[in-house]
Amino acid sequence: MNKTLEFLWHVPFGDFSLRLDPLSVLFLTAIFILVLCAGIYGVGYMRSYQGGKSLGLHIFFYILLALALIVVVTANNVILFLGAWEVLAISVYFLIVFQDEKPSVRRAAFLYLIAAHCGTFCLFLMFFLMAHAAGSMNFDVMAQTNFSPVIAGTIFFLALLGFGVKAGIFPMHIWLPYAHPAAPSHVSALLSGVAIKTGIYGICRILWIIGVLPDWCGYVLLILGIVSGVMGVLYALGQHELKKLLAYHSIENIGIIVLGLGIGLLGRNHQMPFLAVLGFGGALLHVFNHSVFKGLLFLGAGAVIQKTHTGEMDHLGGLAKTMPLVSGLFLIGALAICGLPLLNGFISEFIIFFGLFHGLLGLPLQGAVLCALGILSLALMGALALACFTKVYGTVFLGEPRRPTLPTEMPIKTSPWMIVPMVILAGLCLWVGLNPQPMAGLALGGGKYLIHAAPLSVIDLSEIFIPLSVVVSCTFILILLMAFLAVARWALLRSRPRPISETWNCGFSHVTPRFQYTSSSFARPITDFVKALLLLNRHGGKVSGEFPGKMQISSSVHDASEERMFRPVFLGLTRFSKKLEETRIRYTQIYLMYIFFFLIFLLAWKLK
Amino acid sequence: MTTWIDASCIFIVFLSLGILATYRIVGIIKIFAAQSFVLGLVLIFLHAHNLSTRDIVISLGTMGLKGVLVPYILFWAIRHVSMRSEIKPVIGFGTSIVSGALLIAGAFWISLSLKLPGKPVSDLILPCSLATVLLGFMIMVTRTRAVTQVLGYLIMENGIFLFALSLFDVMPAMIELGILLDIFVAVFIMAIIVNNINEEFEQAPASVSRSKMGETF
Amino acid sequence: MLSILIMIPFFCALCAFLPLTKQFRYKLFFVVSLIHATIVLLFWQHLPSPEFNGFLELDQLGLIVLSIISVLYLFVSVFMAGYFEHEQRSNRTVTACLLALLSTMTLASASRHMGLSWVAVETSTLFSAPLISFHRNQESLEATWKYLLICSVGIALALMGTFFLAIAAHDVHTLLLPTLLNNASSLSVNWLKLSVIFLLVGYGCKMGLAPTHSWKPEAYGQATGMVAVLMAGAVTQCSFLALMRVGQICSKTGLTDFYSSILILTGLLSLGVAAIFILSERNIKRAFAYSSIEHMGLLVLGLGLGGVGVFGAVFHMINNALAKVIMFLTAGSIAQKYGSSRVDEVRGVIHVYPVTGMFLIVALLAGTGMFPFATFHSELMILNAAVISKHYILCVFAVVCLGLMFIGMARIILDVVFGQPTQPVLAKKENFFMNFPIGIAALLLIGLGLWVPTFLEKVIRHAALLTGF
Amino acid sequence: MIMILSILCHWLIVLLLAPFFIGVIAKVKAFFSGKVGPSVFQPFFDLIKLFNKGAVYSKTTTWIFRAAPMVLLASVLILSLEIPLGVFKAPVQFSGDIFFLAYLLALARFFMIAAALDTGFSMEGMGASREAFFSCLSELALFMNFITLALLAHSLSLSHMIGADIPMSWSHVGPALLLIVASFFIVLLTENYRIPIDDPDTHLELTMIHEVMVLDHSGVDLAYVSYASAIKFLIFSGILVPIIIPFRTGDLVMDMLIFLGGMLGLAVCVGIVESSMARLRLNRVRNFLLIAFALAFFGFIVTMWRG
Repeated sequence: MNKTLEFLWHVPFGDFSLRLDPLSVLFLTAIFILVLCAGIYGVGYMRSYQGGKSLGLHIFFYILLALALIVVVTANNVILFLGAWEVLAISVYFLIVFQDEKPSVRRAAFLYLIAAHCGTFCLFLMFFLMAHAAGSMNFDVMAQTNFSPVIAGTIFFLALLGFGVKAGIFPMHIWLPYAHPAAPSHVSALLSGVAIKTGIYGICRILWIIGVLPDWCGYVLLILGIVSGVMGVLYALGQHELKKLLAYHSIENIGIIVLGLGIGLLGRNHQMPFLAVLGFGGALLHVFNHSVFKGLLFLGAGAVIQKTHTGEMDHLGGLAKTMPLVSGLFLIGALAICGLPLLNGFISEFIIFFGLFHGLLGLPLQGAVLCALGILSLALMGALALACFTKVYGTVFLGEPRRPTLPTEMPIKTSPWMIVPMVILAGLCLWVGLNPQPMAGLALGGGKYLIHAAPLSVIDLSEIFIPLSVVVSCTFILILLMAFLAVARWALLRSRPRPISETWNCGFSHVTPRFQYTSSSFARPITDFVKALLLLNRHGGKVSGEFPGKMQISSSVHDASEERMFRPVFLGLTRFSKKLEETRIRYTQIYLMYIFFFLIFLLAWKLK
Repeated sequence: MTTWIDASCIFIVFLSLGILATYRIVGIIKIFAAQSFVLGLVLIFLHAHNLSTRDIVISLGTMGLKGVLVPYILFWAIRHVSMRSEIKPVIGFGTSIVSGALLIAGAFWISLSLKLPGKPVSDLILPCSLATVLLGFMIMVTRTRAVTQVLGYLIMENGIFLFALSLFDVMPAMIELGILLDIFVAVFIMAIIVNNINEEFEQAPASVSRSKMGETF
Repeated sequence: MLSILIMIPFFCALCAFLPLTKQFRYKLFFVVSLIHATIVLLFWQHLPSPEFNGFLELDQLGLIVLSIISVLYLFVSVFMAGYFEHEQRSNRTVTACLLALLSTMTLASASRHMGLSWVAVETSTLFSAPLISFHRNQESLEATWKYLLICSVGIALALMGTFFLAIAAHDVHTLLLPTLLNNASSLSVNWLKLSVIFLLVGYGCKMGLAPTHSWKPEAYGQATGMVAVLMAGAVTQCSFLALMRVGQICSKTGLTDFYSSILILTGLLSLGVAAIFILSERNIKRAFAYSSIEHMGLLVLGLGLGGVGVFGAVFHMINNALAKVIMFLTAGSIAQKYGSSRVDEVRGVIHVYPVTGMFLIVALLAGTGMFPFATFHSELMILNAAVISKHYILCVFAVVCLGLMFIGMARIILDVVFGQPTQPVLAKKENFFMNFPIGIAALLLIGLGLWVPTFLEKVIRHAALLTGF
Repeated sequence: MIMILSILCHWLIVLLLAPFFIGVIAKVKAFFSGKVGPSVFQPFFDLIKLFNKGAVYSKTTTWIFRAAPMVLLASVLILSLEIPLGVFKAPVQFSGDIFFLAYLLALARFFMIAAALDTGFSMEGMGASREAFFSCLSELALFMNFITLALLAHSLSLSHMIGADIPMSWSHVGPALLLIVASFFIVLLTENYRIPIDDPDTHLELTMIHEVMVLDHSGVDLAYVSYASAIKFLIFSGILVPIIIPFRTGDLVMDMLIFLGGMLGLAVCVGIVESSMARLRLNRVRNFLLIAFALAFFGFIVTMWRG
């Protein structure tokens, strides 16, 4: 499947050439699904803003974003790609800044814009390097070129910087946790579901163009994947805000995807095509899966926030009773993101696990050790994600409402415009989870495409498809068994008394909903365990005296990469600039002195 | 004639150096006037063998404009604007004279590798004009008052004019360019004076922002 | 034809000094701009014949600069209609100086004589100075003074350079460019080198290249939007044209490496200085001035890198001019509406003036080279030239500077555009005449970014080839 | 058809054997504290009793609370299909079934934690929180062990990993296997909430993990949960015993007896540990689990070194 579409386009180096190959098809699938679902959802979601704000601009940029996304993943020309890439960045900016009266929204959008644009500059360098080596600005011509290892390594490094910022790979992710909560929910869904995936697409495209990359690239990808996966989920655990938490989970999932790409690259370098296909295919499948379930989760979060007007988890609770449909759909998303069987997340994680174990058994020592680390971190990510989503689901939907202000009438009506897309996405989660063959086939096909396998070369994929089919049949047995147990339970309880009462409260009296474990206290054992990494801050809460009065405790988690890397650098630069500015204002002579010295310098430099 | 030209050139540089050592604005203006007179003389010396009317006009024009008119305007300005005549250079007098000497040495050093085409009347014109330009520039850099900066610029401009004189027979159009620069300078001075008068009027509120705006005036 | 083109604005400038009504002066200005533009349009059909023994002749480079000037005047003349609706002050000095400036800039772009070019640039400095002090307050006079001080030093240096060039061209006995180029081998290399250094520093002062840039933020910060547009988009380009002329001579005499190394150094310095200073800037106009310094740096960099870079630089001249129209006209209209252009006093523009707010964002995107705007392509080409000529570290440095620049610009502009609106001084309505030229400029810039017409590309290519880099 | 039969048979054995070992542990504990203790079949009686009872539900809870025990029991039953029981081969074995095992456990855990939070009381939340934390650490150790075993057996299927290659591995990398056994034993104790991690018999809700989570379950639901716990113990010992006792005589009856003996021995061991140790302080538990991980990691290094 390689179709190229050419139009006349007259700009320097530009060439309006679109290309459809397995890689772009996979991303396009995700884009189409999510753009449509989020769009439909937006109709219902934005209704609450109607009248106060003009929605025309929002709709315009939404459509622009959709177009840009499509062009980005199909562009075959550097200029076209970069152009679409910029348009993508700008339109996302405008979508995020929708509620610009809030300073936090403005700040988030600003951060996003800067990150996106600075990343793009790295891409400029990278593409020019490639174009210079290949002598063409078209991707398919570049792919025919043999790059020298140094050039290939440099390109790869720049790609990691440029695309990594967009994708939100760990140290470059700082814009992501701010941008997602700031945007309207359907935009966050789109942002997390497909916009950040364009970064992954970019890395994939580079992997495809540069057929031979040095070995260290694979290791770097693996390490980055591990770090951003684990750090992402740890930071997610420390969050109180629903959408911010989901945003950090995007970082985690990007980590998983990068992990898969790393395995694929190692496999390709060590002539292990099966391993390579597993890695790339798993990563690509996870791209699709993540966009589906993360989209679902963000839409669900949006439905909650629309009705309760807060995303603060410790203020919510008991919504499963008032919003049963939304809570059920959210549960599906939560199960999927934890990679639990029945749902799509498991399939892609299974393939990546499979690849990691293959790498462990087949790769040379350092590769094997990294694979082992990868397995461990993936397992850890799974367990932590589980902790995190039980926390989310438990505090938001289960238990009792923590604030009396929460709506209590039963059930809250959610607009069908919002429910239908969520149902579609949840259905897709289940479909891929219970019938993985079509999507996995597509993704593994993409993986094959990435290793430049000749179309007829035989890579026996049954080794992965057979376990998958067994998994699926086991899942069906599981469902049957659950049904059987449910029937048995019903039969046993049918004739017995089933009184309804209070929860057993261990003999306490005057139990109020505020007794409930909050999300922060739920996560506390883990966040305490890694508090050095999370820069955990806790204020108050020290009880003293026999009759302690009212106490307050608050805790917050700070992003290490933001606090320790970017902020100091930027602050330093600003301070430096301020200092220069002051001296400049004070003395006019300095103006002249600059010219004088410059002249003298040029004379001394050039005339001797 | 060459001796006279050489002597004038040296004198011009010496006067520029003298400005570096002067700290009263009145003194600087006087030195500048003297320098401009010498400059007018150089033109006559250069063409002593066949003096044309044009040469005399330009020479007298230079003397009149720079030697009389500009100093007069400046004196007028100082009197009317009551400019503080004490000036405080950025670097001390000793240092500025030493660096001035160094600049002169540099100008001669640069001139070593540059040979004027044709048969130059005097080989001192090029280094001396360069030195004057650099010294003028240095005065601009080291002095803090607007008037002294203008004077520095005028000195620099004198150096350029001296250089243009040496090109007189090579490329006659050059001298016209030099004169254009003179006109430019005249407008420039006018602007400063307007500026200064304006500042006098707005003295009171401006004192607040003084520290912010720098110490130009 | 060329001399007529120079004389018309000059005489009209004299006319403008007569006691006339505001309306009449404005109409005069508009008509002159229109006539100028029409004649320049005719030049695109076929270039005019040389005049005054070849002192005036238009080649492709000159044509591009001339067209830029002409288009900018057209924009400004429309904008002016809106601007003076709200302005009490007389437009006598402004109109006269602007017209005189048009005349001198036309001369600068059509001159084929290095001495004449210098004269043109010098007089343009003279005529632009009163424009800066339009507001007649302490700050604007101070800015004018700084502008005059630095530019006059630059002009003196450029004159020195011209003298040195004359000495180098001793055997040719003229400063006419074609003759110089044809007899390049007889030029004295040592003198030429000296001349190039002085010319670069001299014209660089006028163009606002670091480290001679320091007048820019002051002057642009105080000048009205229209004047800033013409200074940043047209006056600077005249100096750049002179630098390209020097480049032509250098390439013929084998001084390409010598010249380009200086250009690259200056370009990088400009980028770096602009990037550092903009970070602590809180005034839109001054921020745009830093952006102008950055773009000048890019132009010089493109010229110094050669090859694609020159094409990019010439293309960037056009784009930069259009971008400056958007930037400074918008800034001007905001400064008039709010009586300030400081971030602390102007906020939430988009809620009060939606169109102006959008234009500010467009200014940000255009000024920093985002995609649908043609600045994107030209910046890209200049960076590409750096990679092609294997200046990798340079390229990384440039990219870092562009990134910082973007941060600085975005911070100021987005702060102004969004947020809780502050109360404007003037009435709460948009002015069509002020918005119209900005909109057209934005559309033109987007149009160029999406489609570069073949005829334009041909001319740019030809012009780039002329420099020989 | 044969497949279905073998699955059903496997389930039958599992369902019959599982509560028995729990009874054995209780008996051993009683013995060490100088009592006679209940019969080893007591867990069966308890289960029957629970099955015949009605259930009390809190008005706070939702369907999650009711579904959790079913998910738990169904999951462990599916899991048990992957475990070979002596001569009875595992009916479900495929490349990569270890992940399926781990993730099914996670699925059950998800629902149990959600059910605990569903009750809306702090005690359950406390238990759920601890469960989430400790399972992270034990999962790490578990996977580390799996990695080493997979390296040794060159296979991703559990049945292979603890199957034929083990005797050879003992001779080849004996120390590593020893470390694995130690580490896995700790994982077993954790996953089954045994002393020193958790005390199933304590009466102080503040200190409990698993028991406090199921505090509100009653009747059939509690029966499901208890049965699932018993099966989980069987599963883990079913993995550990073939590693400890790798002998195969070839004789079916003999092998089966050896296996059962091993299982019994393991249950006795757990009983002894429970009687001789006190429950660890909660903040020590994580160190204990980290020790398990360190042991497993050490085993991995030794294996890599030899391999």
